[in-house]
Amino acid sequence: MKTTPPIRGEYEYTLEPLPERRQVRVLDWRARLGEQGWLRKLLIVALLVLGWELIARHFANPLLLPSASDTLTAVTGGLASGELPVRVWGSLAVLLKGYAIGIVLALALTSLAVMTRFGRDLLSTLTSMFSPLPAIALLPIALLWFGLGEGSLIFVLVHSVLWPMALNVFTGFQSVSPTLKMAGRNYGLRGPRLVAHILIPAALPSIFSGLRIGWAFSWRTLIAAEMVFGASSGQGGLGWYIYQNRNELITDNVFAGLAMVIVIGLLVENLLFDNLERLTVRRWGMSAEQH
Amino acid sequence: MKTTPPIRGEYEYTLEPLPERRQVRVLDWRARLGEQGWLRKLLIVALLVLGWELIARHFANPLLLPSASDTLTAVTGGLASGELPVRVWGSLAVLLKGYAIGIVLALALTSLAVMTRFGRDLLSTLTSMFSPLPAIALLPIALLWFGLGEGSLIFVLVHSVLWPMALNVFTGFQSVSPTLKMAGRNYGLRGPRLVAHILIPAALPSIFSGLRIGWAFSWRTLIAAEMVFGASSGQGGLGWYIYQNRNELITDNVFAGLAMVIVIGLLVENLLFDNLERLTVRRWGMSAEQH
Amino acid sequence: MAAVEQSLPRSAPLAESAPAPLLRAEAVDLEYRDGGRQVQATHQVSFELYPADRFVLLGPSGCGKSTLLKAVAGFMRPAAGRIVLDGRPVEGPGADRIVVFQEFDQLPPWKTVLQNVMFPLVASRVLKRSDARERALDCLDKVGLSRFRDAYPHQLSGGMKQRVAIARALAMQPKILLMDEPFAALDALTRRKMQEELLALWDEVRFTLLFVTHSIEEAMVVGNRTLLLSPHPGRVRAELDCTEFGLESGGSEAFQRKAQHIHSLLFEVPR
Amino acid sequence: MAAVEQSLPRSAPLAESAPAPLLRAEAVDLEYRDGGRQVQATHQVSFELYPADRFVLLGPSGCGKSTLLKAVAGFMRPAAGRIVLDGRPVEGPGADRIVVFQEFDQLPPWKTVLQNVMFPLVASRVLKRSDARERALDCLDKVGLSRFRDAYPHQLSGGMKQRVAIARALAMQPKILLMDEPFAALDALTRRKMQEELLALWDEVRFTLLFVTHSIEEAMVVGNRTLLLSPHPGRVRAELDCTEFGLESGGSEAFQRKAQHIHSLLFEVPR
Amino acid sequence: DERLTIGEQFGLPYLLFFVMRDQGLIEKHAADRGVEGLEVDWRQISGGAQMNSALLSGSIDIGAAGVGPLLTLWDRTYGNADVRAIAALGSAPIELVTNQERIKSLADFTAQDRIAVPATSVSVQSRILQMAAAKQFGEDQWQRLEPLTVSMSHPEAAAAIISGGTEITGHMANPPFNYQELERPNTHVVLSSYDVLGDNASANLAFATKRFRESRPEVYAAFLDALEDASRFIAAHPAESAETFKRVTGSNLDTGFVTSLLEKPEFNFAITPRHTYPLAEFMHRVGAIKQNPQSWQDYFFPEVHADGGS
Ligand SMILES: Nc1ncnc2c1ncn2[C@@H]1O[C@H](COP(=O)(O)OP(=O)(O)OP(=O)(O)O)[C@@H](O)[C@H]1O
Ligand SMILES: Nc1ncnc2c1ncn2[C@@H]1O[C@H](COP(=O)(O)OP(=O)(O)OP(=O)(O)O)[C@@H](O)[C@H]1O
Ligand SMILES: O=[N+]([O-])[O-]
Ligand SMILES: [Mg+2]
Ligand SMILES: [Mg+2]
Repeated sequence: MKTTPPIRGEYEYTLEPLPERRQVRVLDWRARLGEQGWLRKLLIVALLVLGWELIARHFANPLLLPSASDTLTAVTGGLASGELPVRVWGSLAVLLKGYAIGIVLALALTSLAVMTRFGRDLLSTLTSMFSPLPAIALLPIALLWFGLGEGSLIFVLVHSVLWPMALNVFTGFQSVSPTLKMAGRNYGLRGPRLVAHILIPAALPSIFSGLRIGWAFSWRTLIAAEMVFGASSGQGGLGWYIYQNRNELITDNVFAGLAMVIVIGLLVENLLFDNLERLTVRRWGMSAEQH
Repeated sequence: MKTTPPIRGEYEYTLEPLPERRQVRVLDWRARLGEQGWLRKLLIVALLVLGWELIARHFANPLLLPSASDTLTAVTGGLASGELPVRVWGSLAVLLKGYAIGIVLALALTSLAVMTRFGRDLLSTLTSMFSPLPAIALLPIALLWFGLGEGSLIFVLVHSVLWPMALNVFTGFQSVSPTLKMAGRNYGLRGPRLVAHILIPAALPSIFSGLRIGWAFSWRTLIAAEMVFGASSGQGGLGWYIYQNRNELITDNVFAGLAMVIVIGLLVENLLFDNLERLTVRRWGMSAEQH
Repeated sequence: MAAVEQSLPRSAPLAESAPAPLLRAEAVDLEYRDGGRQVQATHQVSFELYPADRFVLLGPSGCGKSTLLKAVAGFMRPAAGRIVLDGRPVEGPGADRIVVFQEFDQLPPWKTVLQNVMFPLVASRVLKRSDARERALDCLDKVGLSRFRDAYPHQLSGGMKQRVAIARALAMQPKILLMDEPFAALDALTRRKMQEELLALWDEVRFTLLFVTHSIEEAMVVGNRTLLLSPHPGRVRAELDCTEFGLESGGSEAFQRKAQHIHSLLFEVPR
Repeated sequence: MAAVEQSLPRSAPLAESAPAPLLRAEAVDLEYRDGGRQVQATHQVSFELYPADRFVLLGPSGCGKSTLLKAVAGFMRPAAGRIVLDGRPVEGPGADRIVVFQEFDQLPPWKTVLQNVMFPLVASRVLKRSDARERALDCLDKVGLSRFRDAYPHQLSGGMKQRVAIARALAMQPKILLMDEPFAALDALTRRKMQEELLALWDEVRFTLLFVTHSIEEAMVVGNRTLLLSPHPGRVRAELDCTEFGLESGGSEAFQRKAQHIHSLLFEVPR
Repeated sequence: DERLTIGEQFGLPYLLFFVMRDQGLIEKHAADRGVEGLEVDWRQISGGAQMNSALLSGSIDIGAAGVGPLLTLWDRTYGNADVRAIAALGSAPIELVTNQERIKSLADFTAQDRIAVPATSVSVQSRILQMAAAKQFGEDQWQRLEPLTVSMSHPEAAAAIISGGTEITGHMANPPFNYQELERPNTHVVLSSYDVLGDNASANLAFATKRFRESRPEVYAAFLDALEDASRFIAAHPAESAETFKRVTGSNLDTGFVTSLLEKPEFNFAITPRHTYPLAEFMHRVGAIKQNPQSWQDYFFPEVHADGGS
């Protein structure tokens, strides 16, 4: 026998107007704090530091791997003496220049790539050729063109930011919904204006991951490169600081320098990138807040 | 006076059936070859090589920057003597291991990150902490845990692949259309099956750009790291070859080694990644072929 | 909230032989949280689905129909009230309630039309691959897309995509089928054909259908029961019986009268 | 291809006073190329739009309506034939032909509803920002979304998104307006309201409208002229005049007869 | 204003430079020779290969590195850029330090042992090891220890030797790493470069291109004068020199430790080249350099030829 739904009576309601304020409500501050996740991340950092301490104690080899507590002492000392802040600032100033130039170049190259077929081939070829090259490959060119010093450092930094950034931005551009692109072109946007008004905002999630990767690799590169291009007369940044202390077997300070890199990374991630994302792609529903 | 369209007569047609074959037609081989772009890319490479030759002749400093032709001679020599192939293979074997492990770890970490809130915080914290750390920061750990040789090399390689890959994969996961995710969950897919059947294919464009970046950075890292962990004398890969020749100021060979990296990069890009994209995201309309 | 014109009280007992409801929405509030904002989509919505019901949600744009469907499907939890399926509160999505979404991007773009239709059959392990293929081909035929079985979704028109989604859902023959304006993108004839296929399949399998539409006529033709929702945020305005109407009753006078009544219920400003 | 039942020959000269056509499609073939495949969407489609025409494309799902619209908008080039606008072949998109797309993802998600409506006005430099804002608010009011002006697209229902797209297009007051099933996601009342707004604006501004729909009734109400297309690949089946019908003629007998005639033209299998 | 750019390397072996910089010796001697307002730009550069690049690119006028790198550079630039050494920068032993009681001589290294050198085969540390092997095991056995060598920078190797726990059991250590290692119990020297090359063999050299020397003779001479001054100063004032080192480099090393090093007889800052030729000869013999230097004077500029170097 086939199932048949029962026949029920009908009903109708007359609806009272709902009080307006019910419909949009602001979450209370505690719920919002819970969303921030600062505490959870701090917990993870604390666990990692604990793990480090245990591993260091296990190997008991402070010259190779100082403990977290020793490193903390060294950081405190370095900060108090004013040396670490100076070094950090020395590196950061160069890094930001290289980072900015790399980003601008990446945007220019990818814009060319979405606008013309030649640009696309150029981007793809340049990226696949240069992106796997280590910085030492660039050394001769850097030295011949820029000599020792900041120019060369920036050149190498740009190399480390440009390619991953360009790859990510271009992937983002290519994934933009065709309808959205057509809408933009429909309003007469073409070339750079289409890129600026449609492609870049639509590709923001990929652009952010490019910015993050570029940021990370520019630090790696800078620290390695500062040892090569050195510093003139005792200046030099965090990379030089690490190199010098490594040479003097003051491993605590080496790790203090590295700890600064980590701390800066955490700050930039949580204060800058996370908030940028919150204010943009998450707010716009372009990136899932949760699954 | 308001515009009024003219009133026209009506008409109707009786339509003959169209011959079926008209509706789907295969492009001829020439049109398809034109789409490949091999020739255009070769042209760009040729132009770059020409530029290199000119710059090298301008500076006329072969110990620092040998010309393209000198490098070509060195490459031919190295290939003929069998040394370059051996070095390349030595590097490639290690690189592929590190690359593969890095990718698997990245997928595992990002899968955890889309599935749980803790995973998300963990990924974000680990990435922002470790990603900017240069390989020398890992040196002590690598030495203590893995000793000299391949183990340490792979450890450092994983470090260079894991973070950018994880960032890109996670960005890809987060950009997957909510409707698509709901469709997958609707069919009972959860956890790893949802990741495998929905998130990974949907995030392929980002995953590919992660694979490309990881590939590039693993080369950079390997070449730098071989100089540090460079297996006991006589063995070692391309990085070692470059390092040694650089120490001996045989710059032709240094550039020959770098040229091998570029050639491998071009091959992998054009034979592997490009075709992978063509067979997947482009075919599926997930990534614009042109603007 | 005063109930008037109620021809039968909400809680009136049904005949003894009547089955228990399969699904109950009990005073359901649905809300979206978004950054610091909170948008209420439905307010105190209650209804009951009995086995083999063809239950239609009808209401103006933005009144919360899709949201209700997502809640029944298990993608959202009520902010207040609850949704009970077979005696247990809905905890999450499951292959017992197959959804046809309103959006065009519900088809994995990396699967061909055929693979798309086979996908849930295989993923939820309902059929093995070869049987799934056969069932999928059959359903594709019903929605008129056999010729496009090897095409990828991005090569289809909007209406074709929706038909694939319909075929995919029909192929699953789920206990409960949730459809969100499935025919909105279809021309009159195709829409008619789809309605026929849906009702024929229902007649055969007797699944329970929860159907969202914005067409009063479609609601009456497809459904045996229609829930009318007020504008944003959605509240229950009325629940009407449409058992008597079917595919053939389009022009009848009773049909027109009822349609007119529904129209006025839906769109006259409540005082 | 034999022309029969042609009440007036295609090429019959119009009255002397008649203006020149604004847009002509001349035996247009449209094709998609995709990897090695090539799919023909339309075959030899010709039609003419005169200034202030409300020209409707009507045809079954997948017959190439959207593709034709995209070609007129300048996003696709004909594989054969040509499309001539104001005496010049269409070379690419432009703000003189504003499109409402069929897809729900045509709104930049990073702009609020209000910014979305202002966007083309500002981008194409039609109005300055403050005037654009005023115009946009006005149009949002017309589509009933004033309350949602600060919401982002992802916070809207499907029908609401489409209404934003409609408001955005109306705000531009373009010379030619191209609309692809703009009302498909809307409920009866909202749809009716949108039709009224569209026709009122037309009456005021006298833009030229190219309108895709799958509803025969909508075609007759909105359009003065309807092109009927055959199933895939789309060919011209007929072109009919609907000048006499308007918003109020829904029930009339002439209306019903014509609708019936269109239905049979569209859906009877051609021999 | 005229400008002189000098590349210096890291650490105590380059103390002469730090003293010259600290006391403005080059500027002073340049002024004496009529070059007013010479600006000296000191660039810290890590490692021989980087130093080579810097010199070849013209980024620096004068560089400094070990004898090994100079010989390579001389060989490769022979007949074009013509890089040669200006003077020695002092002597210090490179010592093979082990942390294994059982290892008394080169013969005691087993297949399980590993010897750290900055760069296998090609670094000066490797060359010295090769020379020692040839001496001990026979001419044709010069590569006998090669399989045991691994590339590792001095700091890592020193840390490994001092703390143990890794495969590294030997380190061809430059100062001050050898001294730091030897401060620990259970470490001892197996081999000194002085045993191989001769006592007080020069470790590091300053060098420049022929073109620099010929186009700027006054500056060149001022540099050499300053070197001499600095050399004398260090010999006379080890403690003050240690202070200078700390002041100029910002080093964190203990002043007492640095002073104690400077007071060691085998650690001196004589600018006359000593026992460089054996290395040159060996490098030619094994094919590391193609030119065959007839004497040490072939790779030094003439100004120091008369000083009885070797
Ligand atoms: N992701 C979201 N975030 C915030 N608000 C949302 C979201 N989705 C929908 N809304 C809001 O919830 C309400 C109900 O939306 P819903 O999609 O359920 O409407 P609907 O009845 O399906 O409308 P339509 O017929 O237009 O599809 C709307 O007011 C909408 O603005
Ligand atoms: N991007 C594409 N690539 C390949 N083929 C396509 C593409 N888009 C559409 N087609 C094909 O072109 C034909 C016409 O599609 P179109 O979108 O114009 O149809 P439509 O008339 O708008 O249909 P609907 O009413 O369903 O929206 C269809 O057969 C479709 O398969
Ligand atoms: O200078 N070194 O060869 O160590
Ligand atoms: Mg909806
Ligand atoms: Mg369409």
